[in-house]
Amino acid sequence: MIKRVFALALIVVVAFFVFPLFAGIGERTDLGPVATAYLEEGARALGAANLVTAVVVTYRGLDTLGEVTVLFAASAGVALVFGTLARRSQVERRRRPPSELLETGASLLLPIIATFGVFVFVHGHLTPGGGFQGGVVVASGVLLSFLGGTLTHTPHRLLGALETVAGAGYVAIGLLGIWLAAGFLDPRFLPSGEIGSLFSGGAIPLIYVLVGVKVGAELSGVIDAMRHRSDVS
Amino acid sequence: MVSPVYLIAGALGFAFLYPVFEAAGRRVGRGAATAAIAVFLAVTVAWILGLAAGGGPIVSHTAGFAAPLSIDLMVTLTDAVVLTVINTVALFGFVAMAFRRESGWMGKQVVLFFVLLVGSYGLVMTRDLFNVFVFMEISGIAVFGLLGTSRDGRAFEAGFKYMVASALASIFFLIGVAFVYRSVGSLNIADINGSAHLFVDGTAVLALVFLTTAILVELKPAPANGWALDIYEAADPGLSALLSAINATAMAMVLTRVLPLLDPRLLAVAGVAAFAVPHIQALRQESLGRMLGYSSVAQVGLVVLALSVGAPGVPFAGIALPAAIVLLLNHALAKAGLFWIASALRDDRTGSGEAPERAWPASLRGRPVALIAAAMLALALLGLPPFPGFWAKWNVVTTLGASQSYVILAFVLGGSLLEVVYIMRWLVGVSRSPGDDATTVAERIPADFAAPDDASGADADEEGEIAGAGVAVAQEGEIVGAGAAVATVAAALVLLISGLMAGWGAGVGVPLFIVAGALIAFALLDAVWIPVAVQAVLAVGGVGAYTYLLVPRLAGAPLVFALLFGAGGAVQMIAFLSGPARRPGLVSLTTAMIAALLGLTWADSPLALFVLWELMTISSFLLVLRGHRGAAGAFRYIVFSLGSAFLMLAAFAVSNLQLFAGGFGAAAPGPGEAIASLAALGRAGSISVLLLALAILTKLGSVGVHLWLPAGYAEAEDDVSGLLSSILSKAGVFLLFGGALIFAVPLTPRIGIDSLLGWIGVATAIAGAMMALFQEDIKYSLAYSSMSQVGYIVLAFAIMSHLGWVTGLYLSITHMLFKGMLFLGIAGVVSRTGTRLMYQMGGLIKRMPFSFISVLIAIIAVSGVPPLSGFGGKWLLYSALLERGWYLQAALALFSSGVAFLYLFRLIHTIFLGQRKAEHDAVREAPLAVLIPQYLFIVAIMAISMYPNVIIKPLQTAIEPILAGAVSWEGYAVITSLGYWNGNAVMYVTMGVFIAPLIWLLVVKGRVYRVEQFNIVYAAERPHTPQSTHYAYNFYGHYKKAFGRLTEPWIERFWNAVVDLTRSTSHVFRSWNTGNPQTYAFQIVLYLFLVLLFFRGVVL
Amino acid sequence: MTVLTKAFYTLVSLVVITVYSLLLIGTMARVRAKAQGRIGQPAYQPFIDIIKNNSLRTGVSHGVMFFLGPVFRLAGGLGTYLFIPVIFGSAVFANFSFAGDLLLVMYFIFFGQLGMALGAGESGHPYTAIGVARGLAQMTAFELPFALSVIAVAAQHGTLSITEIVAAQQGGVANWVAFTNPLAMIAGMIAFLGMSGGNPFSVVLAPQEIPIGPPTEMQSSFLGMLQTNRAIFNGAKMVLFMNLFWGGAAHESLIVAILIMVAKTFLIYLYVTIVGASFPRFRTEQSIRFFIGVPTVIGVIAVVLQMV
Amino acid sequence: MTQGLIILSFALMAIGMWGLMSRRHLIRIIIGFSLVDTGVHLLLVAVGYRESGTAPIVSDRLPLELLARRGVDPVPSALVLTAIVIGLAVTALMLSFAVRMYQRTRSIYIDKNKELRW
Repeated sequence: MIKRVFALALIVVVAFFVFPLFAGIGERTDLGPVATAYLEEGARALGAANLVTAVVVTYRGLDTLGEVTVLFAASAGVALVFGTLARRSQVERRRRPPSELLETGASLLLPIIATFGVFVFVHGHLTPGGGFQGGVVVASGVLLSFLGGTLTHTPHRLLGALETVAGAGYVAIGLLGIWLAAGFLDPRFLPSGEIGSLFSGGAIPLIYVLVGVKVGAELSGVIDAMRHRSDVS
Repeated sequence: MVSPVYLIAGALGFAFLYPVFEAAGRRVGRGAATAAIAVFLAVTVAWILGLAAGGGPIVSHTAGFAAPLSIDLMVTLTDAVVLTVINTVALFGFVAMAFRRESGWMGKQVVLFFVLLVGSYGLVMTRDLFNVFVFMEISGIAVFGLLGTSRDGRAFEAGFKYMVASALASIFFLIGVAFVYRSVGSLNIADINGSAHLFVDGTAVLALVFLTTAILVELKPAPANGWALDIYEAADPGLSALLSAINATAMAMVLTRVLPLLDPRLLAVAGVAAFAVPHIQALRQESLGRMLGYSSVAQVGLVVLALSVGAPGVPFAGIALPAAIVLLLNHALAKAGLFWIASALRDDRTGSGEAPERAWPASLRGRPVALIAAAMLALALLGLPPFPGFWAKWNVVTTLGASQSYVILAFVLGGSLLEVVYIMRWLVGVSRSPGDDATTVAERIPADFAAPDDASGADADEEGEIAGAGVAVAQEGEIVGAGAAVATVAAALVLLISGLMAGWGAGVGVPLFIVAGALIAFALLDAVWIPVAVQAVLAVGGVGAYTYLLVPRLAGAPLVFALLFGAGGAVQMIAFLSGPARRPGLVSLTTAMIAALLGLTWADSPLALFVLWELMTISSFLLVLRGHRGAAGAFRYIVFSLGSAFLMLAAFAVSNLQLFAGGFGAAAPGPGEAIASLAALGRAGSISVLLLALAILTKLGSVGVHLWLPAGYAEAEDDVSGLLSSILSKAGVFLLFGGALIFAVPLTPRIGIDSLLGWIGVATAIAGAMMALFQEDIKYSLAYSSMSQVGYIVLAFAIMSHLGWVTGLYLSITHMLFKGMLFLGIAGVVSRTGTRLMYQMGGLIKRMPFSFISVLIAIIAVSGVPPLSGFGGKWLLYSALLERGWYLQAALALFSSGVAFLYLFRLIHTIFLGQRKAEHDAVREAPLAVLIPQYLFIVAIMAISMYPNVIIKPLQTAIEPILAGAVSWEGYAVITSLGYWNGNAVMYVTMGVFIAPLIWLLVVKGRVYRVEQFNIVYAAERPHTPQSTHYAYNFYGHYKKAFGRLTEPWIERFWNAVVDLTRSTSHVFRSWNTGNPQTYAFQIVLYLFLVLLFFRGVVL
Repeated sequence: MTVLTKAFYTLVSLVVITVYSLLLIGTMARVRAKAQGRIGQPAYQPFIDIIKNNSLRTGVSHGVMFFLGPVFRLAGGLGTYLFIPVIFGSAVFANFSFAGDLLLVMYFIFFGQLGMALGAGESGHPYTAIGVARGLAQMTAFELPFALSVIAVAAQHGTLSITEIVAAQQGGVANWVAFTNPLAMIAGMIAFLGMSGGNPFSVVLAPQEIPIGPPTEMQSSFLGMLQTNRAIFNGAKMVLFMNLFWGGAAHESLIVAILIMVAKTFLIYLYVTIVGASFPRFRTEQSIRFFIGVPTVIGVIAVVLQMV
Repeated sequence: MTQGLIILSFALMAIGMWGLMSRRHLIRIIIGFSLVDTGVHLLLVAVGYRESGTAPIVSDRLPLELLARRGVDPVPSALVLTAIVIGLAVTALMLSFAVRMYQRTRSIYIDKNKELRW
C-alpha cells in the first residue's frame, strides 16, 4: 500500500514539474529544414507517392532494417525462451475444440485477410500502410487459423526459409544500392517510374514485400511458440 | 577502407543466413561464425591502421543522401579502437560460449549473438539520434532473447525486470527524441550538438531531461540499477561477459556522442553516485556474478565521471576522453575475462558469506594458467599497473586533483578501495593454498585435547580444522571446455601487452620492463620445470647485476636504499637453493619485488614512483598468498597496502605532483623548492603531506594500521618472510627519506607533521614490542618485532635532524641485517622441527649450533646490547632524540627496547635452550644454503660493530646535502653535542673483559663433567618429560597480567567494528534493490525527477 | 698513556671495587640479619665463599653455553664497571669511560644478564627460565622511571657524559642532582630498588632460595665467578647512581675521594637494605604495576620540568 | 491541438506508469507498459503535426505542388512506425517471460517473483 502511495506521489510530483513546461508549445506552421527538404524533394527524387514510406524505407532505411532486426530478434528470443522447455506439447493436452462458428468463420476469412495483407504491403509506397502493417495482417490470419483449427501443424521449415530468404534479400537489396546506386538501401537502382503507379519508387515495393514476408513469418513464429509451449505446466 | 555499413550489413546478413550454415552441420556453423567475427575484427583493425595513418573519419551516407536527410555512419579513430575491442571480446566470447562442452551456443543463440553485435556496431557508428534508439533496442532484445536460454531459472525474473527498466529508458529516450526534433528539426547528432542556441524553452528542457535520463539509465547507473544486477547474477556468466563488455561499452560511446548537450556537473554527480554506491553494495555479495555485476556498473560510472572531467566548460578538456575510453576498454576485457573464469569455474561463491567457512570459492591452485589469468584480470580490473586501466585512472585522478575536485577525488579513491576489498577477497579465495580456510590472521595454538563437543572447530587441532573447513579445490574437468580458457588467457595477454605499451608511452618503460621481464622470464622457467635452485642462482645474479649497474647512477639516500634492497635481497635469495625443487612463482615474484624496489630508487617522476610502488605491492602480495595459510594475511595486506597506495595517489594528485620533486631524479628541483611549492598550495599542501605520511605509515605497519602486518609477514613462506620483513618494510622508509624535508611542513602553526610522526613511531615501537612479547608462534613474534623496529626508524626520521636521519638510515641497514638473519635462522629451525610454536621446541642448541650462534648474534644486535651494531643504532637514536628535546619519546623508546629484550630472550631460550623434545633428538643442522646468508650478514654486523665509521660516515655524506650535521669524529669515536661513542674501543674492552674471565675459568675450573639432558638438580627427582620441564608457554604471563586491559586487542576491535559497520552499511545500501521491478521503475522515475530538478536549477 | 699503564690502572680499579663490594655485601648481610634478629654471617664470609667455590675440584656442565654463561655474566659486570668513571678527576679510576657515555653503561648492563640467562637456560632447569622471565619483566618496568630520571639529568646538564655530569655537580652539596633535580633523583632511586633486586622486588631471586635452581646448577668455579660478578656489578651500579645523583666522588686526594665513594655507596646500599628489611615481597605483576605507576609519573614530571 | 495532444499523451503515460508501478499482476504491468508506449507514440505524432496539415501522401487531394505547404512532417510518422514495431517486439518478449515466470513459481504476482535481490 505504502508503495502505491509513493508511486502516486512521485507521478504527481513529476507531473507537477513537467506540465508547466508545455505552456509555451504552440501550433507549428513551418516545418524543420529536414522535413521541408523531404516534402519538397522526396516524392520526386524517389518516385514514392507516400512520403512517409519514402522516409521509412529510404531516407531512414537503416531504422527500418533495424526494426526488422528487432522483430527478427524478438521472434528468435521468444522461440528460445520457450525452446528450453521440454517439449511436453507432444502429449497434447485435451483442449476444447474450436466452436463451429469460429471454425467456419476462420476458413472463410483467411483468404480475405491474406489477400488484404498482401495488398497492404504491396501498395505501401502509394497508400498508408506498408510491409509491417501487411505482415501483421497476414500473421493475424495465421493466428485466426490456429484458433479455428484450420492449421494444426506449423510449417517450421517454411517459416524459417521465408525468414532467411526475406532477411538476406533485404540486406542484399541494401548492398545492391551501394553497388548500383548511390548508397546502402538506395532504391534507385531500379527505375522510379511514375508517381502514383504500382511499379514506382524504385526498389521500395520490393523492400516492402520482403519486409512483409519477413514480418508475417516472424510473427507467425512468435504465435506458434506461444501457442505450443506456453501451456506446458 | 571498408565502408562502415558493410560491418552492419555483414553481421546482419550473417545472422539471417546462419541457419543455412548450421544446416550443413554444427561444426560448419561454428566455424563460419568464428570466421565471420574474425573478419569483422580484421576490418576494424584495418580501420585503426588507416585512421592512425591520417585522414578524416570514414563516413558512409545511406540511401545516397547526405547527413541530415539520411542516416550517417561514421568511424573515427576512437570508434575504430572501441569497435576493435568489441570485436576482440566478441571473438573470445563466442569461442568461449560456442566451443564449450555442454550447452554450447547453437541455432538461434548464435543468431542473437550476431544481432547483439549489429546493435553494438550501430551504437558506436551511427550519428543519428533515433537510429541510436533502434540499435539500443536491437542489442537489448538480443540480450533478452539470450537470457531466455540461461541455465538458471531465475533468469526470467531478471529478464523481466531488465525489460521493464529498459522499456522505461526507451520511452524516455523517445520522449527526448520527440522534443529534440521539435526544437532542432533534425535528428543528426552533429546538427543537434550544434544547436545549443535552440534549446531555450520548455520543450528544450524536456528534451534534455528525458534524453539525459534515458542514456544514463541505459548505462545502469546506481542507485537506479537493481535490475542490472539481477541479470548479472542469473545470466550465464558467458552472457554477462558480453553484456558487461560489449553492451556497456557501446552504450558509453553513445554518451560520448551527446556530451556537448550534457552538463558536466550533472555527469559528475551521476558518475560519482554510479561509481561509489555499487562498490558499497558489492561488499556483501555472496554471488560472484552479482558481485562482478556491481563492479561493472560501478566501472561504467567511473567512465561517466571521467567524461564529466573532459566535458567542455571545464578547464582541462581533452584529457579525459581518451582516459574514459581506455577505462572502458580495460574494463571490457578484464570484466569479460573474469566472467569467463566464473563460467569455467562454475563456482558462484565470493568468500563474503556469513558462514564459518565464509563460503570460499574453490581454489585454483594446481591450475597455473587459470590462476595467473585470474590474478591478471583482477589486477587489471582494479586499475593496477601495468594494465591499461592504471594509466587512465592516474590521468583521471591527477586531473581531478589539479582541478581541486577533492570531494570527487575522495569518492573515486574510496570506491576503488572498496572494489579492492571485494575483488581481492575473491582472488584470495581462488588462489589460496588448498587446505587454507583463509581465516588465519593470528597465531594458532592447538588445544591440549581435541574438543569433541566443540563443533565450531575454533580450537580444534590443526589437521582437523583443515579437513573440516569445507575447503574445495577445483577439480580437473570442472573447467568446461577449452573455449573459456583461450578467451580468458587472450584477454589477459591483450591487457598486459597494451598496458606495458602504455607504460612505455608514459615514460616509465625501463624500470617497468625490468620488473615485468623478471616476472615473465622466471615464470617461463617455472613452466619448463627448471628447478628453483637454478632459478635462484640466476635471480641472485640478475639482482646483483641490476644493483651493480644502478649504483653508479645514484647518490645519497637512494644509493643507500639501492644497496640495501639489492644486496640484502640477493643474499637472502641464496636460501632458495635449499628446499623443494619446484615452487612455482617463488623466484619470479621475489625477483620482481626486488626489481620493483630497486626501480623505486631511481624513479624520476611521481608516476614512475607510484607504478613501481604498486608493482612492489602486488608482487609481495602474491608472495604472501603463496604461503601455506597465507590467504587471510595476504588479503589484509593487499587491502591495507592499496589503501595506502590510494592515499598516496590522492597526495600526488592534490599537491599537483610537486611533492616529490625534492627527492627524485637528477633534474629535480631541490628540497627548498619542493617545500616552497607545497607552501604555495597552502592548506591543500599540508593535507597532501599528511595523506602521504598516512600512506607511508600504513605501508610501514604503524600502530593502528598494522593489522595486515603480523599475518602478512608470518604466514608467508619461511624463507620469504625474511625478505618481506627485512627489505620490503624499507620501501616505506625509502619514501620517507625520498620525500626529503616535505614532512617538516607544519600541519597547523602549532602541530608539525614531524612530531605526529614521532609519536606514532614511538607508539608503534612499544605496541609492536608488546605484541611480540605475547606470541607463541615464533614468526608472529618476529613479525611484530619488525613492526616495532620500523617504529624506531619512523621516530628517528621524524626527528628531522642530521643525526636523526643518520640514525634512521643506520637502523634501516642494521634492521635489514638482523631481521634477515633471524627469519632465516628461524626458517631453518622450522624446516627441521616442523613447528612454528616456540614452546614445542627447546634445547635445539646441541642439534643446531650454527643456527644458535646466528640467532644469538642477531638478538644481541637487535636488542642493542653493546658491543654489536645494534647499540650504535640505539645510541644514535637517543642522542638525536635528546638533542631534539624529545625526552618523553626517548624514555618510551628505551622502555620499548627493554620489552624487545624480553621477547628476544624468550625467543632464543624457548627454541634453543631448556629441554629438548624427544621428537627433536634427531634433527639436523639447518641446510647450508640457509646458513650462508646468515653468516654473510654476521660478517657485515661484525664489521659495522667494529668500525662504525665505515657505515656512519657515508650515511652522513648522504644526508649532508639536505640536513647539515654537527657530528664530529675523533678516530673511531663519534661525538655529538651530548655524548660520545667509540665502537672500536667498546669492542676491545668487551673482548678483554670476556676473555679474561674465560681464561680464569679455564684455569680454575678443575674437572668438569658433561652431563646429559634431565640431569638437573630438581628436588632430587628426575623430571618426567621435556614438555613438563620446559618453561616456555605463556612465558610472560605475569607481564600480561600486570598490564591488564592495556594488552587487549583494541585496534583489532576497532577495525572489526569498522568492518561490521561497513557490512551493515553495505546491507542498507543494497536493500534499496528490493528485487521488485516496480521498485526499480519507481527508482528510474525518481532518477528522472532528480535530473529534472537539476535542470530546473533546484538541485546544485 | 701506554697500554700497560692503562691495564695496571684497570687492575687497581677492579681490585678496589671487588674488595670493597664483597665487604659491603657481607656487612649488609649482617645488617639485614640484625634487623631480623639473627646474628648473621661474618662480614668476610663472601671472600670465603668465593675462595671455596673456586677451589672445588669438580664441576658439572650442561654444554658450551652453560660453560660460557658465568663468563658472560662476569664480563657484563666488569664491562659495566669499566665504562663508568669512578672517581672524578682520577686517571686511575677513570676506567674506560672515554669509550662511551651513559647510554653505553645502561645498555651494557644487559650484556651480562643476557649471557647469564642463556647459560643457565642451557641447563634445562625450568626455574632458571622462570627466574629470568620474572627478572626481565621487572627490569623493563623499572627501566622506565630509571630512563626518565636519567634523561632528566642528561637534559638538565645538556650532556650524556657521566664525567661531565659529575663535573657539573661539583662545588657543593647544593649542586648535587639530588637537590637540583629532586624528582629525577626520587624516580631514579626508586628504580634502583628494583635494580638491586632486594625486597620488595626480590621475587626474581625467589627460585634460588630453595635448594634448586641456578645456584645449584652453577656450582664450583662457575658459582665463584657469579659471586665475584655480583660484587663488581653491585659496586658498578652504586657508583653509577652516586655519580648521577649524589655528586660523585671527587677530592684532590685520591684516598679521600675513595673514602667519599665508600661512604656514599654505603649509604646507597644501606637504603636498599633498609627498604628491603621493611617491606614484604611483591609478586611480579605487582612490582611491574608499581614501577609504571608512581615512579614513572614522578619521572615524567621531572622530564617535563626540563622541557618547559 | 499540438499542445492538447502532448498533454493527452503525457496523461496517458502517467496512467500507464501508475499501472506499471502499482499493479501486482504481471499481465497488468505489461498492459501498463503498453499504455505508456502508446502515450509516446501519440507524442511523436503530435510533434509532427502542423496547423491544418494532412498526410504527406501524393494523391488527387494533395498534388505534388501542395505537398510542401500542406503535408505534415513525415519524419515523426516514420519514427512512430518503427517505435510501434519495437514496442510490439518488447511486449511479446515481456509476455513470454511472464509466462515463464509463472511456470516457474506458479504465481503470476510480481511480489512472488522476486527471488533475486540485494
